[in-house]
Amino acid sequence: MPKMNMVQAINMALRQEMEKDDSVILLGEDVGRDGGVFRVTDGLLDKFGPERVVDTPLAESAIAGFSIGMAIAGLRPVCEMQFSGFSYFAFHQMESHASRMRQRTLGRVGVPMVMRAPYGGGVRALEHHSESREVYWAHTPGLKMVIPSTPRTARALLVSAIRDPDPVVFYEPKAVYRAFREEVPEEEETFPIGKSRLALEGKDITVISYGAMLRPTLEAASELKDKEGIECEVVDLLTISPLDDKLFTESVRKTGRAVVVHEAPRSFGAGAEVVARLVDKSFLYLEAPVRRVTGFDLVIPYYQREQDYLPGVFRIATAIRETLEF
Amino acid sequence: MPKMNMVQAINMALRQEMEKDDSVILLGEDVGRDGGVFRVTDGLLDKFGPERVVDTPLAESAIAGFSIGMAIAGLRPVCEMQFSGFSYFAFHQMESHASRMRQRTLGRVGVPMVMRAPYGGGVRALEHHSESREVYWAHTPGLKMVIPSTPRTARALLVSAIRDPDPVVFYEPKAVYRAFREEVPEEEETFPIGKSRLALEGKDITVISYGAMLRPTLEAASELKDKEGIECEVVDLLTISPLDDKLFTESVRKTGRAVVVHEAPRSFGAGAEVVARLVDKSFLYLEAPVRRVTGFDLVIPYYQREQDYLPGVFRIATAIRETLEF
Amino acid sequence: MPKTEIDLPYRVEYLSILDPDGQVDASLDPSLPDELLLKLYRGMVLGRKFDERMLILQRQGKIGTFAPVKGQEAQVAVTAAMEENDWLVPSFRETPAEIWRGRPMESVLLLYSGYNEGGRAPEGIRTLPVSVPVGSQTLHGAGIGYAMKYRGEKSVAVTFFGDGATSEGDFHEAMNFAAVFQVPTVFVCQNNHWAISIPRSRQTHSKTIAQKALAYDMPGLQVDGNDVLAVYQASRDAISRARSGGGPAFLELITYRMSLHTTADDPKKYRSEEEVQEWIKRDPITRFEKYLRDKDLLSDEKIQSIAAEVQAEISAAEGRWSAFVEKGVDPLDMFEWPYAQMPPDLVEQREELRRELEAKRGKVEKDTLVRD
Amino acid sequence: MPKTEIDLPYRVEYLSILDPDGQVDASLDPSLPDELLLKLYRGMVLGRKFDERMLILQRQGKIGTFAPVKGQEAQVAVTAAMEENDWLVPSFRETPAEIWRGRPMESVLLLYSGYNEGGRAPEGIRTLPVSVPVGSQTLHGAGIGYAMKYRGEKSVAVTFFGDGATSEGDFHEAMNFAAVFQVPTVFVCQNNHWAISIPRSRQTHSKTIAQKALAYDMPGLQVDGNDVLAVYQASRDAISRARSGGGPAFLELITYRMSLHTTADDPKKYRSEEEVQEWIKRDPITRFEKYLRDKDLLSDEKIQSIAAEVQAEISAAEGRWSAFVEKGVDPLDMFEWPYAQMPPDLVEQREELRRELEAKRGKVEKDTLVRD
Ligand SMILES: Cc1ncc(C[n+]2csc(CCOP(=O)(O)OP(=O)(O)O)c2C)c(N)n1
Ligand SMILES: Cc1ncc(C[n+]2csc(CCOP(=O)(O)OP(=O)(O)O)c2C)c(N)n1
Ligand SMILES: [Mg+2]
Ligand SMILES: [Mg+2]
Repeated sequence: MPKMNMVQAINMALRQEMEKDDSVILLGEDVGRDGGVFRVTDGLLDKFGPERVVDTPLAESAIAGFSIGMAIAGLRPVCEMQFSGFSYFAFHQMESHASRMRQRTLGRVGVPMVMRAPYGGGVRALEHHSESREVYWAHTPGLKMVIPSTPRTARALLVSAIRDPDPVVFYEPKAVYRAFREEVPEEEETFPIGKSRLALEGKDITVISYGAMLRPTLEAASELKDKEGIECEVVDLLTISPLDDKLFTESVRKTGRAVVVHEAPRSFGAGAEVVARLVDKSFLYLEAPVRRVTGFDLVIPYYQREQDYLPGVFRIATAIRETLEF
Repeated sequence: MPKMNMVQAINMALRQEMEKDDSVILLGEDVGRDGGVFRVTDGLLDKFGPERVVDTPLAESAIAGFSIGMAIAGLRPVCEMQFSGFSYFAFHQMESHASRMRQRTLGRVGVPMVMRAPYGGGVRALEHHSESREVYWAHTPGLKMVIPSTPRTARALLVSAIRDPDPVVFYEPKAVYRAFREEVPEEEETFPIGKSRLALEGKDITVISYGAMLRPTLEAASELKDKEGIECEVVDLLTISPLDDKLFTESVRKTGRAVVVHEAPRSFGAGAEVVARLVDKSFLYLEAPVRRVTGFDLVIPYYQREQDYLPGVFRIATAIRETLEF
Repeated sequence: MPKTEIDLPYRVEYLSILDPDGQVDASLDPSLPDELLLKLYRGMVLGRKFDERMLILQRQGKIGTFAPVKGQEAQVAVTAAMEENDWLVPSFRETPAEIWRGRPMESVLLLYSGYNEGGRAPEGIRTLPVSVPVGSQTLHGAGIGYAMKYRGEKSVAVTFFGDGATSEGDFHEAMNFAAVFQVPTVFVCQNNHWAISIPRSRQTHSKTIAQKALAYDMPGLQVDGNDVLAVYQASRDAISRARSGGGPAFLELITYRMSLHTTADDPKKYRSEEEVQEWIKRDPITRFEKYLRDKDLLSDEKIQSIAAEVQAEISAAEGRWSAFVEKGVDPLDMFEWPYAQMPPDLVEQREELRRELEAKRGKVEKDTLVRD
Repeated sequence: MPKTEIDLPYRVEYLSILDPDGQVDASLDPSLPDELLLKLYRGMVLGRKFDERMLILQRQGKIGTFAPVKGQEAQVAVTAAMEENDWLVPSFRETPAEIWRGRPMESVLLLYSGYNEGGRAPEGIRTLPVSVPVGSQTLHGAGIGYAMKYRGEKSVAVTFFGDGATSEGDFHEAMNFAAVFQVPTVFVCQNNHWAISIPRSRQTHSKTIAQKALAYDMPGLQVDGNDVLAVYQASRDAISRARSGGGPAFLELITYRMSLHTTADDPKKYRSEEEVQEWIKRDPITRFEKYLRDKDLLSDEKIQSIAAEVQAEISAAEGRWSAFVEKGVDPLDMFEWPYAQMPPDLVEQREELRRELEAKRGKVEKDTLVRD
């Protein structure tokens, strides 16, 4: 199997789906000639032409609303928000229409679109280029909210997202884009939206994470294992909404303890929902409070301080240790 | 003390603050001549003139962005979103600028604006006129998110919001607007943003709610007391963010059990944050899982089914009883 | 200070064929076939009468809030100029146009009486559901236009919106996208002079709304929107131009909202009775009636018989609506709608509501404890 | 089909005074005082040299991503036409204009080297911080204009944005609000022909950007944006008109982004070297130098001495910046910024981070366990 970084894996997913299905159209700012500011769509304009890889004017609401129209008329648009920090310009289109069209028409009109956006910190970027606000979408009924953590999951989930009959917001952890390579099969591979996966088996504590935070979580787990013999079970959510609470609530029934890790601000973040589900479904098994290891309740600071803002191996490991000591 | 409904109480708060401070400006769609579609701003145009009660063109992002400019230049704009369902057109202005300007300038430039919006179901309205999505704002660092539950709290909190140096999103439960009257003092009264209040004392269980849901919550509490001798302690959050977790976590240390009630969709809703705080701060006192009595994870249906969607006395009472029986 | 003038050969024109007194400009008369003329008349009358009926139903509490369309019935001429495979992307004041394109009246009644079932249009009709968020649907019209062009379908998307909608950023973005990609989308602004309480003059500072098209080098035309012949002519031109690859176009239909903004509105707060009276003189139906009488296509009897037919149609639709209402709906249905496949959370929540409804029924039977 | 033409007496003009070869149209020359002319020259040279320096610092890894301004230095003529009490509402490519209005260069360096301290402008300066979300700041310019008008202050708000920004709905809404309320706001579009990889021609379908002002009955003027005299003249006209109650105005400055979009960009992917070369011939600084030489205001020596002065200023700013960087910052500061008064949650979270930082220091000292 070829080894790829996440940019290449996403590029492959797009290319293969476009080859299979001529209703798949890419659109967004600089996705064509430039190949995307992260080069995710590199080469696709040359391959599929400007009707299918559409460089749009600079207007996010239009990109989303135009995609909604395309999807209604039978296409499968995959639109890009150049950074998730600018996707809020399109928020009303997604909330008012993409998420509701199926419900509004009692199933008659669906909106099979994907909105891709790089999200998250750690790349020393300017303001608005490092946020993690997946909850805005996850709390919006009718949307699906997906965040892959590795090249292979990104590829498989994106294929599933493109084929999904409902709108999917697809956040790509830009800190992972070129961070490492993973084997990704050339052959078709999908991963079901709405399912999480076990990233590491363990018996002492369950650590729930997703996106770019999966790596420091796994690193913390590995160090804790090596140095202190602590065995973490790590759940990678992959889909934020609809949330698969089966895997992690069952895991906690086994381990009795949990920590949840995300880089978004803590309050009203996805971690709260994870805790609430654990309380709902595994209450009697919980032996310690569930710690939320998260970004703080402020806008992620510029890059000199962003590593102090973002959860890192140290913060995660400390929380795990303290939860075990509780 | 005169008795007022919530519309009158808010109108009084606006009038009195405008009398005191000529930097307070109202703006929005139909807030002037028409007095607002709910008559909340009735009479204010005649009293303060069109420079201070500004009928704007139909553009929510502009209303917010214009307000941000005004606030930067020293005014205290109170802008109205005609319905919270249209406030998402302004989401990027609030997220990108109102919430960040103080942080961006390290305190040099504040944005003392209030964004008012009627929210919530129960008034047999058309699509987009009945939603409850306070989490969008609550999860946005730099904003404050306030939801009064009664005429008197609405008046006192709105005065505090107008005087607050930071941007406040102020959701008004439209189902409460004319539902009942309460004594509201003519004299100045404020209520601190960031504080919740005890709406009912009790010893058996803590019920946490806010906005329009406070009434059925109190009704359920009263019926449970009368008919079954169950004593609920009811906490009215009032400010959703920054969340005051002191009152309710302490209450649960006393009662050992909790239910949280809101009409917003359950997943990633404010209830999840309440549960997470309880787990964080009162874990050892929790004798039962915390039930979330909420709207479902779908867009609130049109009015023939909306009462089935919204939590009502029955649903709340059942959850309380079941939590006590756990 | 002398500057060079840039050559911008754009102008905005105004089209009127049938004047308020029913006098036609013979040189402009598109000479439509009698059948179409009568169909247009009938569509307008149906629009008017259904509107009146809905107002009564609303006042009786049988339906909820809706947006009356009185005075704007000439909109059917736009749909008359469309083909079946074209797309209608309406706002919320296009009931006659929607009906023209095949939306059953009972569907409208269902929507406004609080049934989500009112959003389920008959299969195969290329009409989008009512869009409440002002201006937002114009982007869908542009996107659909893109899809038609991409697929090589010779279909056009026609999107409606009000004068107020032209203040929303989405409108501007839709115009820009439509022009950049030269999609077959026709933008139809119903300038009815009011956006709730805001008059056209304070909605935007420009003399016309049509001139906004010039910002995108798109043709913009002002049309007497109460003149059904002019509306038809202008729509046909714009639609066939779009269909044959000529790109998008913009029409400003000058009309008037003779009635309430919605049934929750009280226009006395903000506009004068005189203004309304002035516009009643320009009623689109009266002048067209006169034109048709002059052409001997209408007589008192014919008018009566059309009215009676239309009333019967409305009654029949009301009957179907009542039957639906009578039968009742299942609240549990709501969980079926949001996703093509119901996610586990919703399965669980549906079960919660099912249990609740059962328990409530139990309670009601035993007449005990907690009410709702 | 004949239609009535609506009388819309609008036209878009183009203003150019100093041509690319440094030839001045004597009839248009605003004959600015020598001092101002030299100040303009110096402001442009400073802009150019600071830009060059930042590019080096960026390539050395000492600062992060920033947006070079090379080719667009004539923007200082806009700020030169402003008064101290006017408001500058910039986008992100207005470094020379910001410096003109008193922003210290070390503040710029701080911002681009990842210190939030780069956003803290000196007290009392009416310049808003850099705004990254394209187009969104234009609304703040309009709102500030409203506040000035309301307060009876004779101050004007000037907002900058790019050609790409004119596609955003916010821009349209800002123009509309400004025109409806006739606020003293001047909209300055730096049409530098590119929005990252999207050329002006595919950004919008209109022949000019200036004509978009006609959609709001606002005066719109196209200006040679590499001609510092024309930019000054046009800005002064628009600003004084706004100041005296004449309402908003729109200027399209035709210029060119000679360098990268940002330091993360590779323009070779999307534009030709020939195009860049063409525009280098229209460099705003070279032609102005020629003009000043012709006026005997500049000589080789004078040019050298200005360059040296400017370099010294830049070095001094770099020195202050290095001193700041050397001193280091406290991560705990971040909790102080979001609210005027720190809410309890942030007090708790600050305490968490404080403990973490202490524990980490402890770990590092003991060189044990878990790294970060
Ligand atoms: C985005 C948005 N903002 C506000 C509203 C509330 N609202 C409904 S209709 C309306 C006025 C619309 O005016 P116009 O576009 O002229 O259409 P008309 O009602 O005259 O047909 C307003 C403000 C809305 N539905 N959507
Ligand atoms: C709302 C928003 N969308 C996307 C971006 C990413 N982005 C930054 S600059 C830019 C192009 C801006 O072009 P233009 O307005 O012409 O200004 P210029 O960069 O040429 O100065 C884009 C797409 C952004 N900053 N904000
Ligand atoms: Mg209107
Ligand atoms: Mg540009």
